[in-house]
Amino acid sequence: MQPTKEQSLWMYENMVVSRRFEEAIEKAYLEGKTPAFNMANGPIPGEMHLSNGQEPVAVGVCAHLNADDIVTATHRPHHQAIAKGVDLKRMAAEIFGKSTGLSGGRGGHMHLIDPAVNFSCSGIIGESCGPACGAALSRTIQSKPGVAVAFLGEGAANQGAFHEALNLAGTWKLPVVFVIEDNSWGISVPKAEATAVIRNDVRAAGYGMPGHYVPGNDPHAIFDVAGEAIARARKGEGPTLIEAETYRLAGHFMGDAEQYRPKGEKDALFAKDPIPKMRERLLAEGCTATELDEIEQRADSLVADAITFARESDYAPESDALTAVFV
Amino acid sequence: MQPTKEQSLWMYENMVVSRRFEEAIEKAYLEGKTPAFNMANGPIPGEMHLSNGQEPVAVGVCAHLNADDIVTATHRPHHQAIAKGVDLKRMAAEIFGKSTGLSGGRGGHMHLIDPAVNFSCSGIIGESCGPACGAALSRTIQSKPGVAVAFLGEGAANQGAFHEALNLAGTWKLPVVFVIEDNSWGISVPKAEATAVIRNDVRAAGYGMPGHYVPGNDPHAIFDVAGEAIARARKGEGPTLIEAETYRLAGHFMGDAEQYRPKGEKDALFAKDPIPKMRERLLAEGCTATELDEIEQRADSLVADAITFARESDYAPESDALTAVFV
Amino acid sequence: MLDQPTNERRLTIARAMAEAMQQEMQRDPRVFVMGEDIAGFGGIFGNTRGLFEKFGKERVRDTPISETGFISAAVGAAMDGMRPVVELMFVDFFGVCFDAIYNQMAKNAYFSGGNASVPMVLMTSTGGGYSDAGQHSQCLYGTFAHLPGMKVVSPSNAYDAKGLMTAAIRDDNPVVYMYHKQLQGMGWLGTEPGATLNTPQEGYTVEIGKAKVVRAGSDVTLVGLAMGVHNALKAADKLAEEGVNAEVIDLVSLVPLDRETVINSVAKTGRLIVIDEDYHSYGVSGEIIATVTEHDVSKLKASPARVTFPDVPIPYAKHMEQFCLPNPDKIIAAYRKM
Amino acid sequence: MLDQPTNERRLTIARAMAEAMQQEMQRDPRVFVMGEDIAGFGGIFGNTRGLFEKFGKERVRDTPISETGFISAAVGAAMDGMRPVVELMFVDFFGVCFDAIYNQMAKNAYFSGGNASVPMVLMTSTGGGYSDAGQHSQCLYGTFAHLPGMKVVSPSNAYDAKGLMTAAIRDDNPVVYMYHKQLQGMGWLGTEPGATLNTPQEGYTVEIGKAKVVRAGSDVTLVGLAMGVHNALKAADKLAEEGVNAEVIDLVSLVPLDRETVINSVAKTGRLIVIDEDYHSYGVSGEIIATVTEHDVSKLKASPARVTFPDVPIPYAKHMEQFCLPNPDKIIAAYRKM
Ligand SMILES: Cc1ncc(C[n+]2csc(CCOP(=O)(O)OP(=O)(O)O)c2C)c(N)n1
Ligand SMILES: Cc1ncc(C[n+]2csc(CCOP(=O)(O)OP(=O)(O)O)c2C)c(N)n1
Ligand SMILES: [Mg+2]
Ligand SMILES: [Mg+2]
Repeated sequence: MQPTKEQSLWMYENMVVSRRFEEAIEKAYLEGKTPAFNMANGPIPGEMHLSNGQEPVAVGVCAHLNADDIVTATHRPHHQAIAKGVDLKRMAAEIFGKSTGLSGGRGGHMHLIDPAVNFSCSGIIGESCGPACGAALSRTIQSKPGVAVAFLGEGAANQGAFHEALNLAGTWKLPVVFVIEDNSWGISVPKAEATAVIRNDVRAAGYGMPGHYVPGNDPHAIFDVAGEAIARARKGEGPTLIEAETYRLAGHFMGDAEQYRPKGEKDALFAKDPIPKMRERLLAEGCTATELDEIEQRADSLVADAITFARESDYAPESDALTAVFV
Repeated sequence: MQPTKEQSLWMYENMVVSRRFEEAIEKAYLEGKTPAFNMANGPIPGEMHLSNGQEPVAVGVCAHLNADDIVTATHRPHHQAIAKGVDLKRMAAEIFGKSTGLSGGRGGHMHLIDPAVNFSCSGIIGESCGPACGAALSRTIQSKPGVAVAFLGEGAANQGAFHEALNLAGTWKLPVVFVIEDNSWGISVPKAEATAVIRNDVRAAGYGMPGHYVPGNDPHAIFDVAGEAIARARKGEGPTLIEAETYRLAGHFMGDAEQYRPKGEKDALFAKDPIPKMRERLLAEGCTATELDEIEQRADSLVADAITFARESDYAPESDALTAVFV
Repeated sequence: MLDQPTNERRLTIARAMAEAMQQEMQRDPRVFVMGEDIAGFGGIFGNTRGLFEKFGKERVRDTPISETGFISAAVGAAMDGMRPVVELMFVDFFGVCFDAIYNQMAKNAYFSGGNASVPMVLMTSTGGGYSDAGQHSQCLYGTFAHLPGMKVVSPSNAYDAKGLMTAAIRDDNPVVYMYHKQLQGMGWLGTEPGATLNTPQEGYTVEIGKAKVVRAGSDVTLVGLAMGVHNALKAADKLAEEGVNAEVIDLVSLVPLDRETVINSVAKTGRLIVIDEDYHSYGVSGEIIATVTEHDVSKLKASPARVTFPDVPIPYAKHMEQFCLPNPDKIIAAYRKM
Repeated sequence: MLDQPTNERRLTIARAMAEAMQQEMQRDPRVFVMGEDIAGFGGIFGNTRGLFEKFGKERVRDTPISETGFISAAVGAAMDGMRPVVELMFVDFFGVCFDAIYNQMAKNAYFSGGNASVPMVLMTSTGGGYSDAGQHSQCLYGTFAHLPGMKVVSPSNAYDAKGLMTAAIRDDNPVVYMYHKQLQGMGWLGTEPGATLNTPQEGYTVEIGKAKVVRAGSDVTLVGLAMGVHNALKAADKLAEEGVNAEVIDLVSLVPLDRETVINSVAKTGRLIVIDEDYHSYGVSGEIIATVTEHDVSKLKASPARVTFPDVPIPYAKHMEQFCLPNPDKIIAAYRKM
C-alpha cells in the first residue's frame, strides 16, 4: 500500500511538527535547570521522554486513522499524540502544567488524554495494550466502526499485559493493531539482553494473528504494513502485531547521560535521521523544495503558537488539585 | 526416550497412589457435607481440586527428577506432589489441617510446600512459572546441578506471569521446563474460548525455546518428551515448553455440578482412563498381573496409612495461627 | 433489621446482584458483563445467574484467565462509552491485575481533568470462614479504600446489594463492589441468614457514600461492614440482654466514607468498637478510630477498640481460621474491657 | 541529628545503600541483585552504582521489563537458598507484580509453617515533589504495611539506609525497603541535605522494627518516616522558636511497628501529629492515631491530627503537587489548632 502524495506530505508535516515540538519542549525543559540539573525546576518539571527519531512509526500508522479511531500510547507519547491529531496547544499547555492543558495540569506529559480524538496514554509500560482491546471490543459490541491501535516499546513486549491483551484480541478477533516501536533500548537495557527472540513479530503466531517486522525506520514502509493491518481490522478480520524498527535519537529521558550507548551509535543514528531522509525522498519523487519549505514553516509556526499559548496561559488554582478525582 | 521397566512400574505405582489418594480425600471431604453441601464442614473443609485423570503428566515428567530438582505446582497439586515424592503422610495431614501436616495446617491443599524435595505450589493461576525460573537461576548462579519444572494448566497459559517467565527463561537460557496440563477446561471455560491458538506449544517460538505438544494423556509419550527436555536443561541448553493433553475426570472442584460439560464427555473420558490403560499396556509388555496387583496393594496401603496418620494426628493449638508469619 | 416493606420477595445477595445487573442491562445497552465463568456457569458465587441466557455471549462474556487483560479492556471500553461490569473472582487475585485497577481505572478521570470518565463496576468476592486459606479468603477492604479514584462499597444484605449494584452501574465513576462470600446465600459457602432480605422487584438505588444506623443505641457504637455488621448485630443482641444498648453502623461504603454518621454516633455513645474482617493494621479499623478521635477526642469516654483479623495470612485449618476471625464474643469482650 | 561519631564519611542514601549491598555481596555469595537498569546504569536512583563493575553480570542482573517475572523469580531463588535483592524501580508499578510480592514472597514462609523461608529484599523508590505525576510519585507505605508477611522499612537518612539495608539482606524474612527519591542525594531529584549523613565504612545493622526518637521534646509528638521526618524536624525547629518543644519520632520501620515508642512519647507530650506523604485515608496516619488512642485515650490532651497527602492522585503541575504535599507549615498549623 503506497501513500498518495497528499498522504506523504501529511506524514512529512507531522514528522516535522513532532520534531519541532520536541525541540521546543527540550529548550523550555532546560530553562531553570542550569547550572544544576534538577528535574523539579523550570517551567516544565518532572520526567521528559522525547520522541526524536521515532516519528516514522507514529505517522505511518496514524495516516490510516481518523478521529473516531482509538490510539492508546506510551510514556513517550508526543509523536503519537501529534499524529493522532491531539490539539497541539492544549497538549503544550498540559506539559507546562497550565489550566488550558488537556487536564488542566493534573496529568502532565505521560498522561495526555484527549477524548475528542480518542487518544490516551500512560506511564506504565505495557498499559496501552489492554485498553485498546477494550475500545475495540466496545466498537464490536456496538457494531460501530473504528479500529484501536496500541503503541508500545520493544521493552514493553516482555510485560505480561502485552501477552494477555494479544491473547484477548486473538481470541475475540478484535479490530485492534499492536504497534511495537523497536528503538532497541529499554532505558539502558538493549533489546537483545531483555528479549528471548530477535524480533517480536514472531510472537504473533502465539496469538493466532499475523505479525510483521518493518525495518529501516521508514515511514513509507510502515505506512504500507500498517495500512494492510488497519484495513484488515476494519473488515472484521481481526488483530495484527507489527514491530517497526525505529531510532531513539534522544536519551531515554532528559538528563540521561547515555553512557550505555556503544561508541558511535548516536552518530550513526543521526546520519539516518528520518526527517532529512524523507525530505530527500519527497524531492526525488517530484515535490518541490518550496512545497516542503512551506510545510516546515507551517510546522514551525504551529509549534511556536502552541508554545506561546502554553506559556501565556494561567495556572489553574492550586486547589484544583482536589477536583476531578470523580466526575 | 523410553522408560526402563523399573521406570514404567514407578510411573504406574505413582499413578495408582495418586488416584487412590484422591479417592480417599474425596470420601473424607464428603464427610459432614451431606445432606447439605457446605464447604466449611467436615474433616476437610475449603475448596478441593482433585487430579483424577491427570496422573500421566505428573509421573511422565517427575520420573526424570530427583529430590534435588525443583517442582512448582498448581492449585491442583496432589498428583504432582506425589510424583515429586512429597511425604504422603505429612501431605494428608496438611489437608486434614493437622499439626503433623507440612505446615501444621496453615497452608492447606493449595499450599503444599515441602523443602525436603523442593516442592511448592500455589492457588494463583500462573504463579508456578516465575519461581521455577528463580530456582533455576539459583542453580545457574551457584553452578549447582538441578532442573526446575513448572506445572500449569492450559488456562494459566493466558496469564501474564506465563509470558514473563518464559521470556526470562528464554533470555537467560535457564534450566527450566514448563509443563502445561491441557485438560481443555479452565473451570467452565473451554480452551477454545479462552486461547487464541489451538495448541500452546506454538507459543514456545516466541521465547526462543523448543515447544512440544503431547497428545493422548499417555505417560510413555510424556516420559519421552519430558525426558528430552529435562536432559536438555541439565546440559545447560536452556528451557523447553511442553503442553500435554490430559483429562480432568473430576469436577473443577468438589461440588462442581459440571453442567458445562457437553453430554457424553465424561463417559468418553472415563473410557480412556489412563490407569487401566497403562495396566493393560504393562501386561502386554510382559509384566505379570501379580506384579501389578502388588503395586496396587502397596499403593492402597500407602494411602491408607497416610489417611490414618492424618486422622489420628492432633490439631495444632489454635494460637499457632499467629506463628510462622516470620521465621 | 432495615425499615423495608415486608410483603416482598426474599432474595439472597447473589440473586439481588444478578437482578440489578439484569435490569440495568435491559435499561441501558451500554452495560455488559465480563469475567471468568460468569456466562454459562452464572458466576462462581451465583451473582450472574440468568444473564447469559437472557443477553447472550456478546454482552455476557467469559474471559480467559487474564485479569490484567480483561480489566484493562473494561477501562478501554468504559472510556469508549460502554458501562462494563467486570468480575475479579476472588479479591485475593488483585495482585495480578492491580495496575489496571488503580493506575488506569482509578486515575484516568483525573488525568483527563474530568474530560473523560471510566464508568465501570469491578465486582469481587471477599471474606473467609470456610477454610479456603491464605489466597482465597481475604477482604482487602483497606487495600482498595486507601487508593484514590475509585468508590468502594460492600453490602451486608440483599436489599443494599441490589440498590448498590444499580447505583454502581449508573455511576459515572469506577466503583469497586466487594461482596462477602458468606453473605451470598450460596449454601455451599455456609451462609448468614440475616443477609437474605426482602428486596423490591423494581429497580432502585442505595446511595453510595452513606452509612446506615442499622440499630439505634446509646451505650456503645459498633461500626462494621459486610460480615462485620452481622457480627455486630449479634453482639448487640447479647449485650441487650445485659441491658447494654449498642448502636450498630453499617458503613456500606468505604469510599466515599460517611465520617459524619460515625462521628455523630460516638458523640452520643462515647464508646467505639470497630469490627473488620480485613487485616488489623493500616486498614479500615485504624481509619475509623482516627476519624473519630481527630474530630473530637473528648467525646470518647473510653479508649476505642477494634475486633479485626490479626496481621497473619489467613490460616487454612478451621480452628485456626475461626480463632482469628472476628465474632460476637470478641466484640462483647472488647466492650467489657472498656 | 543522630548521635553518631562525626569524623566519618558523609554519604548520600544512594551511596549508603550501594555500599551495604556491596559489603553483603562480598560477605555472602548467596546475595545477588536484580532489576531494571541496575547493572551498568547503576540504578535509576544511583543505589546500585559500582556493583556491576565489582561483581559482574551473573550477580548484578539487568532484567526485562517483567516485574512479575523477576520478582517471582527472586522468590524462587530465595526459597532455593539465595538471598536476592530485587528492585521495583518505582513503587507505583507494584500493580503489575503485586501477586508475586504479597501472595508469594510474603506468604510462603507461613504456608510452609516456617519450614521454608524467603530471605529477599525488595527495594523500591517512593515519593514525589519533583512533578513526576500520578504514576511515579506515590509512597504507598500503607498499601505494603497493611498486608502481613513482609517487613517494611523506610530510612530517612544515610546512616539508617546503610544499616537497614544490611539488616534487610541478613534477615531471613522478606523485607520491603522503600527509599524516598528526594532523600537519595541525587541532585537531579532535588535533595534533602539532612539525609546525607556520616556513615561508618564497616558494616553494621540498624534494627528493623525499632523507631527512633530523633529529637526529644515535651509538648507535642510528631511522628513520621522518610521525608516526613525531615518535615517534622523543620517544623520542630520553627516551633522551638516559639518555645514549643516538639518530640520527633522516626518510625524507620512500619512492619514490625514499634508502637511502644510512639505510645510512650504521647504519654509524655499528650499531643500527636502524624506526618505522612502517603494518601490520607486507610493508611499509616490512621494506624498511628488508632495505636495511641486504643492504648489509652486519656493520655491525649488534644485531638490528634494528621498532615498527609489528600485522597487524590498525585497531580503533575508543581503548584498543585506542592499544595498537596505535607510541609513544615502545615505541621505548625496543625499544632496551632490543637
Ligand atoms: C511496569 C513498568 N515498569 C518499568 C517502568 C519504568 N520504565 C519507563 S520507560 C522504560 C523503558 C521502556 O522501554 P520501551 O518499552 O522499549 O520504550 P522506550 O522507552 O524505548 O520508548 C521503563 C523500564 C514503567 N514505567 N512501567
Ligand atoms: C489469577 C487467578 N485467576 C483466577 C483464579 C481462579 N481459578 C482457579 S482454578 C481456575 C482454572 C484454571 O484452569 P487451568 O489453568 O486450565 O487449570 P485446571 O483447573 O484445569 O487444572 C481459575 C480460573 C485463580 N486461582 N487465580
Ligand atoms: Mg525501546
Ligand atoms: Mg485446565
